[in-house]
Amino acid sequence: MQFDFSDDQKELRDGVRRLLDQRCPISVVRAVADGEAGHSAELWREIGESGFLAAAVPEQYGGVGAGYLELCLVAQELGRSLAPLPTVSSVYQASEALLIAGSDAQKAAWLPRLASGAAIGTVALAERPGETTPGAIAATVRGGKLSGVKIPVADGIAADLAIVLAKDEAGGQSLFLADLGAAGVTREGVKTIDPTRKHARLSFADTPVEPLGAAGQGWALLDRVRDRAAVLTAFEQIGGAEAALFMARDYALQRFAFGRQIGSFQAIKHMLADMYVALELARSNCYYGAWALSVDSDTLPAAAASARVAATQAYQLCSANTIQVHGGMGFTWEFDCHLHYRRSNYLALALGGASLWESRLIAAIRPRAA
Amino acid sequence: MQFDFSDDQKELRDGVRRLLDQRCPISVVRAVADGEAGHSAELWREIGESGFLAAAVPEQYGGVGAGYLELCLVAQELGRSLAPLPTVSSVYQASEALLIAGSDAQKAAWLPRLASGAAIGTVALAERPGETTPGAIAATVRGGKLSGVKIPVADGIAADLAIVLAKDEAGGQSLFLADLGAAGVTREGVKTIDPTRKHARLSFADTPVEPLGAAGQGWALLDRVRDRAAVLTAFEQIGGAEAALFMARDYALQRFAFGRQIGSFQAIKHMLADMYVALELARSNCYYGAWALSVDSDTLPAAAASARVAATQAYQLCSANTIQVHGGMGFTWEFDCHLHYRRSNYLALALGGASLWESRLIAAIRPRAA
Amino acid sequence: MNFDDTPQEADFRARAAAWIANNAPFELGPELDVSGFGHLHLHSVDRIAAAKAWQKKKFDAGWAALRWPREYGGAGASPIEQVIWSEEEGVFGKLSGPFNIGFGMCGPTVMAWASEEQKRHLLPRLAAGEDIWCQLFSEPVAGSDLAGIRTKAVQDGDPGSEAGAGDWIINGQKIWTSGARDADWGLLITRTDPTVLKHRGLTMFFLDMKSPGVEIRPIWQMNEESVFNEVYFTDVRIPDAQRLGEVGQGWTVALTTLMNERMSIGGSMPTGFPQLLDLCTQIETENGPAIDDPRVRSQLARFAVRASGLQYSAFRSISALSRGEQPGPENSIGKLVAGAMMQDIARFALDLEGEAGLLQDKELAPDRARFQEMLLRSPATRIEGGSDEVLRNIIAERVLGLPADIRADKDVPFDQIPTAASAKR
Amino acid sequence: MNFDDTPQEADFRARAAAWIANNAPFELGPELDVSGFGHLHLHSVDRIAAAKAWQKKKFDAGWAALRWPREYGGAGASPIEQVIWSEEEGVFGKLSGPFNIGFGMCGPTVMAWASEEQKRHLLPRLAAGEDIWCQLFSEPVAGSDLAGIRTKAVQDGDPGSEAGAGDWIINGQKIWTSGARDADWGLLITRTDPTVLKHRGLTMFFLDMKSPGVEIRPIWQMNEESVFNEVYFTDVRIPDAQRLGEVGQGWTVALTTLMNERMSIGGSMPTGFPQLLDLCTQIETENGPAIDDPRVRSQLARFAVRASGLQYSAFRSISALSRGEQPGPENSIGKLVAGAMMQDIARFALDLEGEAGLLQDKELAPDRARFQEMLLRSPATRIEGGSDEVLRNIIAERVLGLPADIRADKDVPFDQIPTAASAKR
Repeated sequence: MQFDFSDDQKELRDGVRRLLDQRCPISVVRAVADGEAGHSAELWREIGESGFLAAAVPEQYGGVGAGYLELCLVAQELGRSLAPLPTVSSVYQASEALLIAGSDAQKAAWLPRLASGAAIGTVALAERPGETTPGAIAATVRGGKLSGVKIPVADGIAADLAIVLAKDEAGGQSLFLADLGAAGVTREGVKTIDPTRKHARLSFADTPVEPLGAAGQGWALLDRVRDRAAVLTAFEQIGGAEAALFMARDYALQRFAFGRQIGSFQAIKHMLADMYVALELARSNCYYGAWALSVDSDTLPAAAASARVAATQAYQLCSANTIQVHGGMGFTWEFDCHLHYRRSNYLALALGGASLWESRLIAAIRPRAA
Repeated sequence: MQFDFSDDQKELRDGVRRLLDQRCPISVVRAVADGEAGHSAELWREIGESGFLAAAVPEQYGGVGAGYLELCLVAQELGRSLAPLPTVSSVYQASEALLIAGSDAQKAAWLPRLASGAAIGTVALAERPGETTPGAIAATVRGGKLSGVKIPVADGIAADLAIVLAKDEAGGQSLFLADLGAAGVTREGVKTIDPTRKHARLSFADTPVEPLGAAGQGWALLDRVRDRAAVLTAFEQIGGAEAALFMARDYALQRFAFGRQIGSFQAIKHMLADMYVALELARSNCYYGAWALSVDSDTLPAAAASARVAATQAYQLCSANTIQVHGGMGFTWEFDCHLHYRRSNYLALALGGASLWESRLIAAIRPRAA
Repeated sequence: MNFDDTPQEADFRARAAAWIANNAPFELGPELDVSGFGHLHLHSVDRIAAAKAWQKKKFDAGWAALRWPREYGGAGASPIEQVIWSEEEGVFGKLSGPFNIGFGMCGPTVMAWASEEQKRHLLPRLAAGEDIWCQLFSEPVAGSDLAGIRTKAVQDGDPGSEAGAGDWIINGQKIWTSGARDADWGLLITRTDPTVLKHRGLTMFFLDMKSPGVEIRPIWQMNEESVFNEVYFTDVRIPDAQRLGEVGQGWTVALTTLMNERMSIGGSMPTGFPQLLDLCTQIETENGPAIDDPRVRSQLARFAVRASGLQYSAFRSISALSRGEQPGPENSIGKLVAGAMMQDIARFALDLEGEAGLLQDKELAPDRARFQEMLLRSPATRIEGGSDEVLRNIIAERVLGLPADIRADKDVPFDQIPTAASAKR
Repeated sequence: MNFDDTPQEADFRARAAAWIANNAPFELGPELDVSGFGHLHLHSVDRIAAAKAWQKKKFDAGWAALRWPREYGGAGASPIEQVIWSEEEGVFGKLSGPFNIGFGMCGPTVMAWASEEQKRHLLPRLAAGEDIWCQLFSEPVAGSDLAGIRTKAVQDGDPGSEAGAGDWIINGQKIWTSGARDADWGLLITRTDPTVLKHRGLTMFFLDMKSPGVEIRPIWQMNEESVFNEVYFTDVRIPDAQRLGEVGQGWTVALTTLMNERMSIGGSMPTGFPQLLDLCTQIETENGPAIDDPRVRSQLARFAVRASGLQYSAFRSISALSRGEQPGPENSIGKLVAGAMMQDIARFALDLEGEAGLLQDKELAPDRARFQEMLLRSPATRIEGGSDEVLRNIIAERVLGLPADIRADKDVPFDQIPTAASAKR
C-alpha cells in the first residue's frame, strides 16, 4: 500500500507552491477583493500557461494528461494561497462536465481553451433560495433557445461558457452548453460573502444553446460532475484550513499576554489541537477521494462526499478559530483571517451545502436491504 | 415579575434537601443498585409520609394541594440525591394520568394511595426497540381483558398499578388501568443501564383492565401526561446535573497534579464553565416549564419540551464530564460519578428520547402559516 | 412565580408607556426595526443627531439616566424601573447606542471617583445627551490582558511650564475604541510607573477628546463597517484635576468600570433564533417547508432551548433586580452563548439557503442578507468586551470558585514581564 | 497512490495467510467476533490458556514477535510485515490481548535497557507466550502527572542482610494495572530520591509478580468489569540486577516505554460506526428505516467522516511504515477521536432505540446491548493511556510546536512540590 502521493507528485506540489508564493502573495488576493475584476487575470494566465490547471485533461484536448492526483495537489496549493481564480467553476466543474458529457466536437471546441485558461467556463444552476432541486428549476430551452435567470453564478461576469441546467422540450431536465458571447445574455455582478471569487446573475433571453450529454440526464450528469468537483474543492478546502491553522499557530507563538505566549494557555492549545485533528481527518478523507477519483472507483460517490463533508467542516472550524486566536486583530479587514473565513463559507456552499453532501454520503454507503 | 420560587417554596426545598441528606445518603442509593429491590422501600415510605410526593395532588384525593411549583422543587432535590425511588413512573406519570383522565371513582381508588406512597403506579408503553409510535403497539384489549407484553416498564416489579396503552376494540388506541394484582400478570426483572431505578418486562394474558379516559384518546392523553412529567423529570435532571457539576468542581479543587490543583488548568476550568452554562440554561428553561405547569398555560407543550431538551443535554454533559475530571477514579464503581452518568442516560430515555422532544418542541413553537 | 408587575411597577409602566406613545420618533421605527446587529444604522437622518434629540427629550421629561440620582441629571429610579422602561422604550432604545458606553461604564466611574463639582458638571450633560463618552482602555498589546497597557502618562514637573505645571503628558495608543469619532470625553487608563507591579503602576484620567495631539483612525472591520477606532496620543496634556483616583490607583478605578460593564443585563443579547425560525418556515424543500424536515427540526430545537434559556435567564435577573439584588458574574453567560450561537445560526441559515446563501446583496439575498451579516459580525461578538475564553475563566473563577491560572507576571515589575519584544532579544 | 502490496509484501501476506488458514483456532472465531470493546472475553475456554496456546503456536512457526531480532525470539520482520500479519490474523489477533503490554511496552524497554543475558532469557519467553508482563506505572496521586509517582525503593545497605545486600526494598502502591492478576513480570517505576528534582529521582526495575509482599486487588469498574487492578508493595525485595538503567535514570527508561506505547498504530481503535450504521438500517420509524430519516442521516454522516478519517489516517501511517518511517505523535489523534465518538455514538444509538435503549440484558437489548456496553466503557477510553486533555497537549506541543504550560513543579525538589496533603497543612 502506498496511500500517499508519490515523490514526483510532491515535487509538483512544491513547484506549484513556489509559483504561488511568488505570484500570488496576499496582495494579489486583496486586489481582487477590493476591485471590480472577478479574478486575477494575470495570475490566471500564468497558471494557465504553466499547465497546472490542465493536469487532468487528456493531451488530445490540450491538457498535460498527468492525472487527477496531480490536480488535487494543485487545488490544495490554490486553496492555501487563497488564489482568486475561477477554479471551482471552470476547472473542477465546466471542464469535467465536458469530459463526462461533451461530444467530440464540444470537447475539441472548448477543452483546449479551458485547459490553457484562455477561456473560462462555469456551471449555472441555482435560481432561488434553498437547496436546488428539480422543482426549483424554471429555466427552459425551446427550439434550441434558452430563457431564464440563474443566480448566483460563480465567475459569471468573466465566463465565456456556461453549462446550464434547464427544462427541455421533452419535459425532462438536461444540461446545455451556452456560449456567453451569444445573443440574449445579460450579466450583472452580485455581491457575495467572498469577494475574491466573484459571482453574477445571468439572464438568458432566447439565447442559442446546444445540448450537453443525453436529454433528460441533467441531474445524473451533474451528480457525476459534482462528485469530481467535490474532491478537488475539498483539496482547496484543506489547503485553506492548513493555512488558517498555521496562521493561528504562528500568532499564538508570537503574541504575549499575562507575561507569556498565548500559545502556552491550554484554551488556545486545545483549540489548535482540535483544528489539527479536524484537518488531519479531512486530509485522510481527501486522500481517499483523490485515489477514488484517479481510478474512477465505484466508491467515488461515497469518497467524494466524505472528503467534502470533512473538508468543509475542517475549513470552517479552522477559519473561525483563527479569528478567535487573533483576538481583535482577527476581526480587522487588514488582517487576513477573514479572507479564509469568507472563503471557507463560500466553498461550503459552492457545490451545494453540507446538508446536501451529508445526505449524499449516507445514500452512498447505505447498506442495501438483505 | 417574580420569575423565581417564593421564599416559602425555597424553604420547602431546603426541608426536602435536609431530609434527603439524612435519609438518602449515597449508601441508600448503592444498596438499591447492588440489591434486588426496585427501590428503597424505607425511603419511599418516609418521603410518602412527609407529603412531599403529594404536593400537586388535591386534598380531596389525599394530597396536600400545594401545587406543581412545590413538586418541581421536590423533584430537583430527589434528582440531586439520586433518590432510588419510583418517582418518574408513579408520581410524575401515573398520578398525573389519573388526574388528567381518571373518573372520580378511579381517582378516589388510587390517588390517595399513590399520594402517600402506599401504592406505586407506572406507565407501560414500549414494546419493541425504536421510538414508540402507534404502529409499534401490539397489546390489545378485548372484552375488558388485556393481552400483550410491555418492556421496559419502570418499577414494574414493585408497581401495584399500571397505565397501559393498548389497542381497543374499536381499532383505536386507548389508555387502560391495570391492577397488577389481577390475574394474568407476569413480571420479570430486566437489567437496565441504571440499577437504581429498576425496570421489568410485564406480560398480560387476559388481565382484566378498565378504560382510563375516553376511548381512542390514548395518545392525546399520553401527550398531556408526558408534558407534565417532562417538566418534573427535568427538575430531577437539573438537580442531578448540579450535583455532578459540584462533585467535579470539588474534586478539581482537591486533586493536585504537576504541583497545582487541577482546577487551575484551563482545560478543566473551561470544561466546568461549559457545564455551568448548560446547567443554567436548563435551569431557566425549567423555571419557565414550572410556571407553565403551575398555571396550566397554553405554552406548556413548548415549555415542557424546552425544559426536557435542555435538562437532558445538561445532565448528560455534566455527568460525562464529571467522570473526565475525576480521571481514572471516575471510572471506578466505588466513586459515585457513574451513578449520575447512568441516571442521566436513563432519564434521557425515560419519557422518550431527545429526538422525540426536539421534534415536539418545534411542532409546538412552529409559526402557523399566514 | 408570576409575570405580573407589582402595583408600583404597573404604575411606572403605564406612565412610561403613555409618555413614549406621545413622544417617541415613530417615523424612525421601520429603520430601527431592521438596524443590524451591533451598531445603530440610520439612513434618513444623522444617527448622532437623532440619538441626541431623543435623549434630550427624555431628559427634559425626567426619563433619562433613570437610576442616577436627581442631582446628577438622573431620575432616582429603581433597577426594575430601568428594566420596565427598556421594555416599553422597545426599538427606540437602539437610539441610545452612542450613549451606551457613557451610561454603562464611564458615567458610573465618574460618579464613583470624580469630585462633586465634576460630577455636577459632567453627569447631567451626559444624561441630557449633550456629551458622548468613549472608553480608552484596550491597546494593541493589551486586550484580554488589560492591565498590560503601556500608554504613558508623565507629569510635567517644570514649574515654569507654559502649559501648566502638574499637567500629565500622554503618549501612546489605544485601540478598539467604539464611538471615538463621536465622543466628547474619553475615560483613559495610563501607565504612570512601569517599574512597579503591573496592577500598581496605572492611573486613570478623563480626557477632552478634542485635545491637541489626539488622533483618531477608524478601523475598517472584516464586516465592512467601522465602529472601532485607533486613538493615538502625542504629547496630549491633561490637567491633574482630570485624574480619577490616586496616582497608581488606576486599576481599582478600572474595576469600577469593568464591574459596571458586566452588570448590564446579558439577556438582551440577540441570538438570531427568531429570524432563523422564520426562515425555516419560508425556505421550501422538495418535501415542504424546511421546518418540517427532521434534520432542521432537531437543530432548530437545540438552538431554541439556548435562546429561550437566555431569555428566561434574563427574566431571572430581572426578578433578582426587582428584589433589589445585584446581578453577578453569572451574567457572563449571555454573550458567551449568544456569540457562538449567532455564528452557528448564520452558518446553518446559509446552508438552508443553498447557493443563494452566498449572496450578500441586501436586494437579492434572502431576508435582506441578515444571516450573511450575522456570519461576518458574530466573530467580533466572541471577542469584544471579554473573549469566550475570558468569560469561561470568569465563570470558572468567580462563579465556581476555581483557582486562577499560574501567573507568569506575578511579583514581577511591569517592565520586566516577558513580552514579544523581550522574547526576540 | 495505490492499495497494492509490493511483491515482497504480497509474498509475505500469502505465506502468513496460508499458515493462519492451517493453524488458527477457528472454533473460537464466533466468540472472538463478539468479544467486546477493550477486553478479551471468552466463555468456552480459559482466556489465558487460549492466548498462550495461540502464541506458542505462532512462536514455534516463527510468526511471533515479528519485529524483534531472531536472537530474542522474534522474526526480524519489517514494520509493514507486522501490519500485514495483523490484517491477516484478523479476529485471532484479539487473542494477543494478555501479551499486548508485554510486546508493546515492556519488551521494547527490556530490549533497550536490560543486560544481554537478561534479554536472551526474558524476551524469548515473552515471544513464546510463556510470560505475561504488566506495567506498574500509575499511582493514585500520579496519573496524567506520571512523574509524580511516590512508590519508594530503598537499597538494603546492610552487608549482613539475610535476603541479600544491595537488594532494593519497595513500598507503595500502583493502580490501573491492566492484567496484573495474570502477570509473571512487572515493569516498575519507583522513586529512589525524593529530595532531587521530580524527574531525576526515579529508578526503573522489573519485578517477579510472585514476590512476597506483592498484593493485587482488582478494581471493580463502573462497567461491571475488572480489567484494572491496584498493586500494593510491602517490603518487596528486588535484586539490584533487575534494575533497568542507572539509579535516578528511571524517567529516561520510562520514556522508552511511553514512546513505544504511542507508536502502536491508532487506526485500530474501534469507533462503533459500522455497528451504528447497521442499527440504523434495522430500527424502523413511522417513515421506514431510521437511516432514511434526514436527522439520522445528517448525524450519521458526521460520524462517518470521522470513522473513515481514522481508517484512512491508519492507511497513511501504514504507508509511512512501509517506507520505513516511524509514526510520530500525530497518532495521538486515534484515541482522542475514537473515545469521544464511541460515547457520542452510544448515546445516539440509545436514543434511536427509544425506551428499549435502557435495556442492558444481552438477551433483550437491541444488538445484544452493544451500545449500552459502549456507553459504559467509553468514559474509560477517554482517560486511560493519556486523557483527552493530555492528548491535546501532546498534539499542541509536539506536533504544532506550541510552548509547554507554566510548570509549578519546575526547579523544585520533589518533596517540596505542592500536593493535596501540603495544601491542607
